[in-house]
Amino acid sequence: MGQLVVNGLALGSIYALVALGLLLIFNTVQIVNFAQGQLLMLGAFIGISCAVTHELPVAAAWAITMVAMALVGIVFMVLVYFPLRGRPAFLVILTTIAMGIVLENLALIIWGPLPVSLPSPVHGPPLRFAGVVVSMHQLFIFATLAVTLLLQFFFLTKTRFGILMQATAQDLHTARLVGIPVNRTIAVAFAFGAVLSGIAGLLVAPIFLAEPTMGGSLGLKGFVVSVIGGFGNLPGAVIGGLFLGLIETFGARYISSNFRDAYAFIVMIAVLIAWPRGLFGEKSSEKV
Amino acid sequence: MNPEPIITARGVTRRFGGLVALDGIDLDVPRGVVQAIIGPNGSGKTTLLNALSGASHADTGSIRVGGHEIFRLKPYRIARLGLARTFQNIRIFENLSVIENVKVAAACNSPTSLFNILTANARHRHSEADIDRNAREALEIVGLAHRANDRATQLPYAQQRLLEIARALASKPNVLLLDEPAAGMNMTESMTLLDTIARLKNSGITILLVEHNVRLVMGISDRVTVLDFGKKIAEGAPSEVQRNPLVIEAYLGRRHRHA
Amino acid sequence: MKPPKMNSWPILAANIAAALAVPIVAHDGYIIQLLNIAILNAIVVLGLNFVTGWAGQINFGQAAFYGLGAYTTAIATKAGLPWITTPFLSVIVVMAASLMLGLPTMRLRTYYLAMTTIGFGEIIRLIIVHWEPVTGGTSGLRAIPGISIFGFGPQGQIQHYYLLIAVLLLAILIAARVRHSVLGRAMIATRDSEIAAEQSGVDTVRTKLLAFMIGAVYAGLAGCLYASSIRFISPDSFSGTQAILLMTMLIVGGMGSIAGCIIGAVALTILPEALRFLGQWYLVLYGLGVIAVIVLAPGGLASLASLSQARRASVH
Amino acid sequence: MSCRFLKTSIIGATAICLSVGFAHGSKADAASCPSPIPLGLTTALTGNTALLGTQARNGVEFAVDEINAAGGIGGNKLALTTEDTGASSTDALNAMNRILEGKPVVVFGSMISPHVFAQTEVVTKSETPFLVGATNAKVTAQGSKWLFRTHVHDGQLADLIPEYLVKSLGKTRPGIMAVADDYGLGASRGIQASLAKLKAPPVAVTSYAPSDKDMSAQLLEIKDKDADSLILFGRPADVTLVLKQMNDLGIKLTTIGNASIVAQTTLNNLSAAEADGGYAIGGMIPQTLSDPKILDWSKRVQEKYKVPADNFTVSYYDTVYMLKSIIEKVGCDKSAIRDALAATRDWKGMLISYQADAQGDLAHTLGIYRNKGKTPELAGPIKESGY
Repeated sequence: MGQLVVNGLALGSIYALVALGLLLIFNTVQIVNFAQGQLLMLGAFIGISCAVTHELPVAAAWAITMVAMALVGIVFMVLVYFPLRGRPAFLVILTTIAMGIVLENLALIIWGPLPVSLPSPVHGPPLRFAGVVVSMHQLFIFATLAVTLLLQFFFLTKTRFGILMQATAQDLHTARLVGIPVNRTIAVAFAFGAVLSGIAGLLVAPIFLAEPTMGGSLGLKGFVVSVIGGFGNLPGAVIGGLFLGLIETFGARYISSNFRDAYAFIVMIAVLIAWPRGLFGEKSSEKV
Repeated sequence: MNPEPIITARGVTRRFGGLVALDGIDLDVPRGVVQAIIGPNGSGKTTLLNALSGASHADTGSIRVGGHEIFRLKPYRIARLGLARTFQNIRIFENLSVIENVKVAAACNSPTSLFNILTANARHRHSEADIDRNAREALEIVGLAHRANDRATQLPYAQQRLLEIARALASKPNVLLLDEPAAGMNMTESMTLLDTIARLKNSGITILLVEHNVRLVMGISDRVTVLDFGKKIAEGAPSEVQRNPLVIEAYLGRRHRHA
Repeated sequence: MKPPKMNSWPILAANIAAALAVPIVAHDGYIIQLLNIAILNAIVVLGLNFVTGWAGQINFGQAAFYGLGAYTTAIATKAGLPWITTPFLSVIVVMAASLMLGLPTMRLRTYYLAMTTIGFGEIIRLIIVHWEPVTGGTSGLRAIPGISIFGFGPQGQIQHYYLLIAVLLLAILIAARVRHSVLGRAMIATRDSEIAAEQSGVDTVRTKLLAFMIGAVYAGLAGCLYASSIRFISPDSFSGTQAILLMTMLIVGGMGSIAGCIIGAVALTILPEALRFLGQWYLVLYGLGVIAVIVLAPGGLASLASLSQARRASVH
Repeated sequence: MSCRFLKTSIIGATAICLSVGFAHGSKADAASCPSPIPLGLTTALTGNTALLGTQARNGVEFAVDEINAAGGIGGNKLALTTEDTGASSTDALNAMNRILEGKPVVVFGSMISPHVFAQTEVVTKSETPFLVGATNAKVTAQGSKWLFRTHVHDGQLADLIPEYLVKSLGKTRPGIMAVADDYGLGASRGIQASLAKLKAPPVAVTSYAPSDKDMSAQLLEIKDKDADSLILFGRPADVTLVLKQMNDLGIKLTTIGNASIVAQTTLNNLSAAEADGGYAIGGMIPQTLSDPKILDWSKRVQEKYKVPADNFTVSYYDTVYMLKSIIEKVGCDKSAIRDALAATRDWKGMLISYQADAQGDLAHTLGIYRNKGKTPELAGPIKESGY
């Protein structure tokens, strides 16, 4: 039971990180990026290229990956967001899905289909108490989620740039009129959103291995989390993520492992029927 | 004039977070009049219109239209009870032709079944013919009949406003809510609009008008209601309201200072 | 989405004539089989067009309805029911499923609806995969009895082709009829401005639900024909990937345009076959191509076709 | 041309079939083949089963290239057309229809059973020998006389794995964990049935989706239900995760499963502690053998395709050579080839001998493997009962 909680939370933390990356982009430009999972995969593979193929230290691999992902985020914005500004949501959804397909297949061409592992940045024997095992990497995942959450909260509410970002989300047009460097703000949002999914990828690869097709299902879980928590809601994303991780592991253990993926969706649909904008409400400016 | 008002609203209140957009508004609109709602920006005019039409419900209060309680009723039910409206930000159906825009509303009271549509039976043809006739009449009234088959987005801005009015008329309403119908129109277009409103009034439709342009309003309104900070501060004939010091202070005064 | 013009009828007639002539030119199995699948896809996409193209609701559950129709038919005919009952059974099953999904979710907005329909598709897929005794699980169902109406049924792919063309024409006719009726206008009005539609007396929830159900019925019937003409079904033909492909067909072909649905379905069924030699690169190009169409030709391929047609007309 | 002539002369073909049956073929027949000799292959090269599907391509293509480099069959080169089935059965059917347009002498199908199920009817109708590696036991039970399988199948594993676990390893309370696709679920059901017969019913039956990453819930269920062993049936990617997470959770159970447990792809991502002790029964893999010729072969395959050769690569490679020896004897008449395939007796492949049974299954020898650290060792070949 205790073990299920630990593993459920570790899995949930990954979901939460994916959702946090989605949130950063959503909060700025009100776009849900359906290629977030593929960005995660890209992060994992960039990390592997550095740490495994080129045998750089893991810390260096992390740093390079984060920088590279920031650039990827900006390229992504130029290719996907700019041409579609102000277009209906389903076109944006489809474009990001198409972008995900492109990334996944490019990765297959570049890195091949074999699963690869990435060394964890932390080492040491797992903690054991009362029969529950917590690996160092799991602790590292929890710590990363906590730090990311705090930084993101601080960034969005306490820094000038974060506030600019929120203002941009409220009303892009007005933001531009009052002299907010809108494009730069959006670029920062995409860059950070991609970096966050890159971090999630670096965290996933040591325990779950990396393969080019890994993005689809992790990305999808990130959306389920976003929906449960309410799009763009910071605590919602984290609580929703952890919640989903627990539901999946407990559902698989005590109901049936056959329908594991269904639990996420059943809970999501149930939440939406009760609260059409997620458990914690959508944080967006609804214009009547 | 029929003594019983067609719209009776009591204690209509609407909050957005901490902001009280409408604060216990009472409103009576007698049958067959043109009544204007004026007030400075953010005074709650459009919010009141939204509450009346069901677009955005009031939190508390009671609203009766033609004797029916419509508080919290879905907008389409309110529309079918004979209340139609236009929008401040134009909301035409961009992917429909001009006549089809109007037909959407013309179908308001001709329920049809999928069976009729699929078999294209006599009832279906009959009701489509009715809808077509109503829609053309409505276009005729606003003077857009010649553009019936154009795509709605091809119309110039002022004509899109007229199209919205035609659409509202096509549902054969008893009450017509116009939200800043003259916005973006030039002088000639505004004059034509006033003309149209006068004709509509003569045909027996009660008109509730939200307008920014006070001078425009004063000319055609039988009654004027003035809102400020979500409260009703004055009501009466245009000439009375114009003399009301509260109104001058709250609305005209502030406007003048702005100018 | 423009009102029908008289001059569109000759074009339609020419297309029908061309379609009927195809088997004369290409009498081989591969192409006809491919076209049969393209036609089935076109019917499903026409259904999707009601929901997404006209009523403006994202629906990634269309592949699941397609699958429900196919599985209902396969299970029923394999259990010995006469084929003639299967279209009705399929319709009943997909209507029930679409009501179950649609009733509580039709008020959801874009992303929430997208996710809900993805979830629905996934749940249906999992049920098919794990309810092995009935659905054959991941191996699918084989040797499904063919179409047979009181002992008569199409033999061979070419006869199936003509049958499917006939069904497609019926599907087009119904779509066109709905489009130019109260219901079709209400759907598009709902998509363009939900609030303005409501204030014009349109019950938008009912309209969306109807669009959703009609779309599901199209998919269900196409599924019924799929099962009994391809005669083998497995869950991977109705997966989330397939749902995305259907949505892509709609958008690339031209949302809201009946011709666009058919162009999109046929193009994206045949293109991967024609470009199979590209292997992995095909999917890269497919993704980029979709983005290019969305960005450069918002009205899809159909709008390009009508544009060039208009240009030609202005020249003459 | 001459092939078509043969096809029409039924008497001649029958004579040849008979001669093959008694292994009296003459090499002159190969000269009557078209040049080049058309062969078709459909397998998954893209989509989520691509990792598996490319093994079929690697095996077939590697053999075809070798044969062509050595001058072909009787001077006729082989012309292999490969089509991608993607990830869906509909695509698989399209791909096969397209392959059949080229009137191949023989078609190879993939190891992905739903795709083969989808294709069987059209291939049978075209009267072309259909050589597959699809592992679902029912593939050869479809009643097509044109379909042959040259890889071991789930039905064999479903019998042999429980038998070995119960009788040789002495375990009586196994838990089952299988990937929720055609491969795993089919096997899981067979294994449950065999265990019931052995009076060692499983204490827990679990599955996971092919895309699942966290297997702890299933592992903990198996542990909580006090299993003494684990039967694991999956693909290399997910079997790796299961073994890894078992080790992380400190769950120590005798683990036995399909060849994924000893696959190179799996072992590459595991530590010695994680891999150690796992048993596998399955198609024979080349890595455990000391024969330098085989090791050299698997090195060359790895160099060419960047993916280690596995049991599928071996069986598809063998299949092409088996076909070569048949064409050398009977020429290119499709029904002659079919009859020769059906009459296969003790044809020596790289690792095992092939023998046709009435259903069209040719592989009946499996390997029992055990990981010693990260190195798989062959505990010995095992034959399906009756062979």
